[in-house]
Amino acid sequence: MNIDYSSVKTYGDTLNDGAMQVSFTLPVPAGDEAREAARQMALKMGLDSPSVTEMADLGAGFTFFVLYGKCKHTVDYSVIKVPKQQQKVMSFKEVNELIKKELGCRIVVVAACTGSDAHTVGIDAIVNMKGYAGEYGLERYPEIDAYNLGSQVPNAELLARAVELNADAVLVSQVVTQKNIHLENLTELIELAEAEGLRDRMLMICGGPRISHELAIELGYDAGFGPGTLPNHVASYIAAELMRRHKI
Amino acid sequence: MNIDYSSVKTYGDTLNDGAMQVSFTLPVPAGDEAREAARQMALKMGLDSPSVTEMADLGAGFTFFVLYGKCKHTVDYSVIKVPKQQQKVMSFKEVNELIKKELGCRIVVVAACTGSDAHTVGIDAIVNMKGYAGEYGLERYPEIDAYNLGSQVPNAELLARAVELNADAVLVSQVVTQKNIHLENLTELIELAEAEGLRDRMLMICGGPRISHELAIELGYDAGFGPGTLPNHVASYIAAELMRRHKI
Amino acid sequence: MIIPVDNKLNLDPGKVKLAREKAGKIADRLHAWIGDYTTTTTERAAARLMGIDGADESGVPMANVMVDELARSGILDHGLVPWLARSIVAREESPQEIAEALAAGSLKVESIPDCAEEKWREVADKLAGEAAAGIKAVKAERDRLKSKAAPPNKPMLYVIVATGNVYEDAVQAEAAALQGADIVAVIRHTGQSLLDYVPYGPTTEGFGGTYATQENFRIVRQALDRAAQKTGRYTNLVNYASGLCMPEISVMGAFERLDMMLNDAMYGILFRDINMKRTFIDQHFSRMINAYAGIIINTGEDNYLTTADAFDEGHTVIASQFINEQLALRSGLKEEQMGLGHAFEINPAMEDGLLMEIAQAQLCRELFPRSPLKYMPPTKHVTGDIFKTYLINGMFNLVSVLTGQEIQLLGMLTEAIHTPFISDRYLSIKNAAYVFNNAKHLGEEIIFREGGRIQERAVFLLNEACKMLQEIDEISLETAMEKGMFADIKRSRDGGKGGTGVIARHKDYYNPFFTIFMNDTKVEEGRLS
Amino acid sequence: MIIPVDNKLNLDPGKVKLAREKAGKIADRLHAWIGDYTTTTTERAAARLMGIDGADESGVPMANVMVDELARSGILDHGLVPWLARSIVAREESPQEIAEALAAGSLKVESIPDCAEEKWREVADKLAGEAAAGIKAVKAERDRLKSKAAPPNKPMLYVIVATGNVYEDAVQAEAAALQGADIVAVIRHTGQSLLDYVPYGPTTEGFGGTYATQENFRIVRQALDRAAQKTGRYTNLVNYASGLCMPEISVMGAFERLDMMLNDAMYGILFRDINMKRTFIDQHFSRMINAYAGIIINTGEDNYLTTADAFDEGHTVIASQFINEQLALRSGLKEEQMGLGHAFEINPAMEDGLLMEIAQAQLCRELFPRSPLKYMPPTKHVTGDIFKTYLINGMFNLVSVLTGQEIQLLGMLTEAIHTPFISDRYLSIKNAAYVFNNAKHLGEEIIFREGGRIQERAVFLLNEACKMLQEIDEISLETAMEKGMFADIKRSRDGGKGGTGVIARHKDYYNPFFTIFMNDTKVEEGRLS
Ligand code: B12
Ligand code: B12
Ligand SMILES: Cc1ncc(COP(=O)(O)O)c(C=O)c1O
Ligand SMILES: Cc1ncc(COP(=O)(O)O)c(C=O)c1O
Repeated sequence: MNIDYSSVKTYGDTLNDGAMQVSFTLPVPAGDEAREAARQMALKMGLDSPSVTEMADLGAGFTFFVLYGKCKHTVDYSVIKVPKQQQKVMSFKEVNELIKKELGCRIVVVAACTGSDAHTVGIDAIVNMKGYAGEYGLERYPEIDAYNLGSQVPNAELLARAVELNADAVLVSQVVTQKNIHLENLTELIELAEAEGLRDRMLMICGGPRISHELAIELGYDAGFGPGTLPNHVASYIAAELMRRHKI
Repeated sequence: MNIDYSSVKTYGDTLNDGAMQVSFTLPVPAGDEAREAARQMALKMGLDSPSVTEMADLGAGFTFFVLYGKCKHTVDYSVIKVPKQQQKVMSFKEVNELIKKELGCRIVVVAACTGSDAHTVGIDAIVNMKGYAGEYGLERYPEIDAYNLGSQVPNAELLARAVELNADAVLVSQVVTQKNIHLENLTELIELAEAEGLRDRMLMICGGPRISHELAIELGYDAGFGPGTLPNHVASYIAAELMRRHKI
Repeated sequence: MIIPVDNKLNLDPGKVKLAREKAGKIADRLHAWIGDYTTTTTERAAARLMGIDGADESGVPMANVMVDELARSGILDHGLVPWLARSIVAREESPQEIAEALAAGSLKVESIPDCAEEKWREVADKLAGEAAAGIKAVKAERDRLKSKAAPPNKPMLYVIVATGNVYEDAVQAEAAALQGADIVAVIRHTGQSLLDYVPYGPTTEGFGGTYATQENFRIVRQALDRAAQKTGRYTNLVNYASGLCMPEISVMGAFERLDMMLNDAMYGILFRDINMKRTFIDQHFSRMINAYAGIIINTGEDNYLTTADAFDEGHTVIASQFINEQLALRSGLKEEQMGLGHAFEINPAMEDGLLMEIAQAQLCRELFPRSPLKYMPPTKHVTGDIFKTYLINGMFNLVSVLTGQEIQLLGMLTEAIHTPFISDRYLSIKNAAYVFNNAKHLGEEIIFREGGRIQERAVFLLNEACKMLQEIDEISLETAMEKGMFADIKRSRDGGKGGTGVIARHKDYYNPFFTIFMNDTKVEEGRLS
Repeated sequence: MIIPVDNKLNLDPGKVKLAREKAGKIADRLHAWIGDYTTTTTERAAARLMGIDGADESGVPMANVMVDELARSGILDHGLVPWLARSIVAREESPQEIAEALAAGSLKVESIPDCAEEKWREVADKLAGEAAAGIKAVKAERDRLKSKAAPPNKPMLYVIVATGNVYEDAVQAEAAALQGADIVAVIRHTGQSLLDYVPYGPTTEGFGGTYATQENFRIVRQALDRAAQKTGRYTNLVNYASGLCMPEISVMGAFERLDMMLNDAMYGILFRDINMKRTFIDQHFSRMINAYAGIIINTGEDNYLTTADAFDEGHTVIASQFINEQLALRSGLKEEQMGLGHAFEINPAMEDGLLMEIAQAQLCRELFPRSPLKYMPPTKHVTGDIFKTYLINGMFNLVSVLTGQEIQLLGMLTEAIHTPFISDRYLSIKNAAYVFNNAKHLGEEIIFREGGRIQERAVFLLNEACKMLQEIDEISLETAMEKGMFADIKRSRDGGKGGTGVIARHKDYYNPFFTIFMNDTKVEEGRLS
């Protein structure tokens, strides 16, 4: 199969067939006109030969559709560059040894789920003793002093504690993303840190189910971690990055 | 809720939020670049804030995505007109009475699944004694003489039998739609009928899972029937339409 | 609502009895002090029951104005009713007029003269009696509507709406009812549980949900009643009492014909960091109101499995259900009103996880045979792969119909992504309708192998729950929560929000509703452990 | 591949024995005449076994050229081998050279002189022995690869590819293997089953699938072997023998290390209107080849439930399986090679439909305990609602693991829409992997209530199947098919395609492969009924 990566199309079962599945609701009553409206919507999106395979009356004047079509758009995959964390992931043992041998002093980490967000499971997975998916959390690392402030912590309080503890890294978790509240909250934290002249004194790291490293960079963070992150991923990053900064 | 039907957007949980779900495969290896390519594809389709919620490595250099975004396109629902069959659906009994009283002679119907298509279940549902979903098939109608020629019948043979039997209506079923074979085959049948001067001598009716009345009209048929059709729908149409044509 | 269940799990009745006894003792230990206190929201609830409604110019609810004034003047420990009744005697005004005068500053608490206890008691009891009769009328109306409606699905289909705009909520609630939902819950605005007042009026810009306000209750109730006329079915309305205003929201629910309310002090303590004392006191009065109003409560044990591992900590759910049952009985709730919570939250990647879910669900069913269990869907382990989520939700529905659950919170396709879309609810209802029908009598046909994995797991869970109850009986529920025995969360005994709203009752404390409600809702002989 | 099963259904062993006996008699009645005939494709298969390959300039396969010539000259009733052997003796050329000479017109059938029977027999038997040894070597290679590979899933995951381009098929087959498929089938080009020859070379523009050609077999086999090196697992390759070329395609499969082949004369009769006599004769030799090559066959009973109602006609599947078993035994197939077909096709809207599916699947399992049953997914009743389809496929997977099926055709999300996309296969594998693991030992834990709906249904099905077999024993299988007793489809005894390819054998008919294959694949004592 000869794929032209500069002009990639979606794939069903034949190269460049453009196959794609879509589902949505329209606020119109079910019927032939609704089906036609769905088809027109698909055409506007650039789907050729749209075919409504399911139309369901949701009651109260709404209709749900499942639709297949052939997308005519192409993407130039060959030029895509995505910022990535560079250092390799180390194990619990490797990280601790590295810190002990190379850095020579314990790392202080302060973590919280801030704003109105009350979801602690994600940040606990990274920080608490117990850890996640069989990987110990940062609290268990002999070479890391980790402080987990819990959830619904105001951004200002997190920063205050970081200063107090002379933190090397601040970890912030954001799980609720409705109306982009996570973006607002993460931006607030960075701006606060900058205003207080703290931004360069510590690594600022965010995480959550809708966070990517790329997004984190965009928001002004040093790194971002998404779904499936394990404590040692974060520990590896922190240790290696601190070494880099300290030019070790 | 005040819906502007001249500019309808897709709906998640708030009017005009444009919410939409999409899934597709790209012929690129899974990774951050693939995710970005998927996002770009969505942007091209007019989805704002696209969010990849699932990325799966399909092996062999393919990646599958589930994605949500906010579609910015609108559709003018207020001007949509879809051709429809007009007459109301009658019951088995009503149809037979109507034919007996008003038409005064039995209706002859010839049916087949033509071309290379071997799917008989759909046409059998309409024509055979047993019928479908509790509705008797046309063979059971005392006022209809129905002939079911089965599947993989060449179009020419179907027409020849229709002439031989002096059919009032020809029923053709098309289930396989790969590479639009159904469109090709249905067009061939109509063209054949026209070439032989038969087109106006009988009702030409098609049906199948991807057939709509609208499509049928477009292809030059008198009527089209899609999923969920019951025998009495077809019988009602045939009886009423023949009456209309005979100006009863 | 009694579902006949055989002893499919080979449980030791002695163990079950033991668990109940220990839970009874744990509940008694709480009730040994609960009656010594009142709280600000308890008194505000009394105000609402007496007919006080509305808010002042700056949006402070009248009930708060009044209770704050009484607290300020140091007589709240007598309860709100005595002062209110005396004001009525003195001023010959309605409760609302008195509250407004207080809010306007034209009336001072201290200006009300004392009067013979008999006299104000008579006024108080009369007004309370009328309020209670009003609630009974609402209950009767519910009974009437339900009796003429088609029977609900079994298990009942429960969906949530969470748009943040009550008018949008109403549309979506109506659509859900038309789609076949038996129960619709309107999710609350994030953080409402920590407000020490109940907002007033309709909400149009909520975040993560819509405020629980009396007006919002009314708007959605009407939408559902409208749908009922089209469907011939009754759609139950749910909202949340848990938080800092448990009794007040229960009063609102009683007035506006809510049918179910989430009502769980332990949830508030663990997941909202609410002060223990405060919320156990609140819960008691709040559940009495629910009991009287014929409202089914939902407890929050399911939440434990979002922070703790569902396989490792399954027994904590069972232990908590026993405790919640005993507490609820002590507030006059019938078992038929106890929607004890549990959940399908075992990691779907676990080998034989489904067997473990069956064991837990069947165990709940057999331990609480008269209670309409509230079964929560998979949430924590579902992902953005919506197809897989849909499938896991189907397995959840299967376990539910197999084990005879009653209140089935439907899993949402987009659980891992965003609050539900209108189509997510539709798809979830279709999912459940298919599974419930296609596997309708599966529970009757299937027996578990003796000593097999399913029975073994259930027996293990019961044993562990017994041990845990024994330990809690020794150390007290408060200490257990200090030690993090539930949900892997530790809460200090005196910490948490709302502690200042707790007031030791004066010996002359009076609240006629306690008597009225408790007299009405006698718990059946032999049920209290 | 023996799955231990208890008697969970309370079946009457007498009835099972009766069904088997009747099926044996039905098979015997067919075999009373099958041996009297040969067919064009049987002889072409012999040609292929003797090493004849390729096609002439106009694309007619050499095997056809040769058989057509022999037929023309009226000596095909002796079989192809005698003439070929005599030609070899006379011309000292290879079979291929002789075929090519015939095709080129440089050799005439009649020009080959007779020779002593001993002489040509020796040549024939030697060549046949070498061919057989070649097949054995392929079989040994399969055994070797399988023995060093990780064990397959249980049930095994079976997916199809159907792009119409063998190179695209190969990519998709490889991807499927990497995703975890145990079995990959390449769907055939529409209508190939009605071609009276096997196309030659690679297909790049097939419609609805890719032709079964030897080259295509090779290309996909290589792709799967490549994948196996990455996964450490063995992926089985499947293609279709049924149709007008059953034995020839079986030969190709034997040469190219196919692992399973759909092989069912009754399918051809009912669904492709193939002449009965022709295809039963073809099937016999074809299955002998499969047996010898260690290939598992798949039968087509599942298809009956697409034209007939799965609930009403469930027993016809059982009856047909008994017949197919007896026929297969008579062609030397072991029970371990019989992928008897059945399907999950009951209307999902049916109350307790899932219970009925469990009953049918468990019944198949208990009746044919050594056979790797081929379980087909829901197809007919699934719709364009892909979410629901995914869910129903999950229930199908659940029934499969619950009842210990072995060959699990995975249901596709888009079954009602189009042939599978690459992502559809992936999602189907994930679906099955989740269900099989999460419910791994469910079958061991669950017992069916005595006399309950599930047992009752199974007993009913067995009784009805017995009655049907009794009737067929009286009227013959051909008459049964004339009466439409299977799949609601009627086929006339002498109608259908390919009847002219049937030739009564001369008393001197000779085909060494019959002996070689049958000697090798002795059926175990007591298995034949
Ligand atoms: C558990 C849960 C709860 C629990 C929370 C308990 C607790 N103490 O955390 C309870 C039941 C209390 C709850 C309540 C609510 N929830 Co909630 N909840 C969830 C749920 C089911 C799982 C979240 C979770 O624990 N995931 C498991 C963890 C391990 O994954 P994770 O958070 O992604 O973390 C990983 C990575 O992202 C990363 N990571 C995360 N943070 C960080 C930080 C750093 C620094 C790093 C390096 C890495 C990192 O590492 C982790 C391990 O790999 C999700 C749905 C879902 N399936 O995702 C809904 C969900 C998040 N909740 C939601 C909502 C709306 C609420 C409520 C607001 C509802 C309401 N109105 O009542 C409330 C209020 C909460 C509030 N104020 O924030 C929505 C959010 C919608 C949105 N996208 O905005 C979701 C998506 C459900 C839904 N579909 O509606 N919830
Ligand atoms: C049953 C079935 C078969 C059976 C057919 C048995 C038979 N004798 O009919 C068998 C197993 C033999 C079969 C074989 C094949 N099938 Co097939 N089959 C199906 C299946 C599962 C169901 C179709 C069906 O019976 N539906 C039920 C009937 C009642 O619905 P219906 O046809 O829509 O009919 C209703 C209406 O449309 C309408 N109607 C239909 N016709 C007409 C005509 C008139 C005049 C009117 C008024 C109304 C009307 O009324 C009916 C009642 O409401 C579908 C998948 C699916 N779920 O749809 C695949 C499907 C149609 N098959 C498919 C394919 C590819 C094949 C094969 C080509 C595969 C192969 N390469 O081997 C073969 C060959 C068949 C051929 N040459 O055509 C594809 C078609 C893909 C596409 N969109 O092009 C499908 C969609 C499966 C898939 N996803 O791959 N198939
Ligand atoms: C028992 C109980 N009460 C209340 C809530 C909701 O509380 P809040 O509005 O604080 O999120 C829940 C959440 O699921 C609950 O389980
Ligand atoms: C036994 C059997 N053989 C063959 C086939 C395929 O045959 P065809 O290529 O004729 O569609 C099937 C189809 O499912 C089958 O079940």
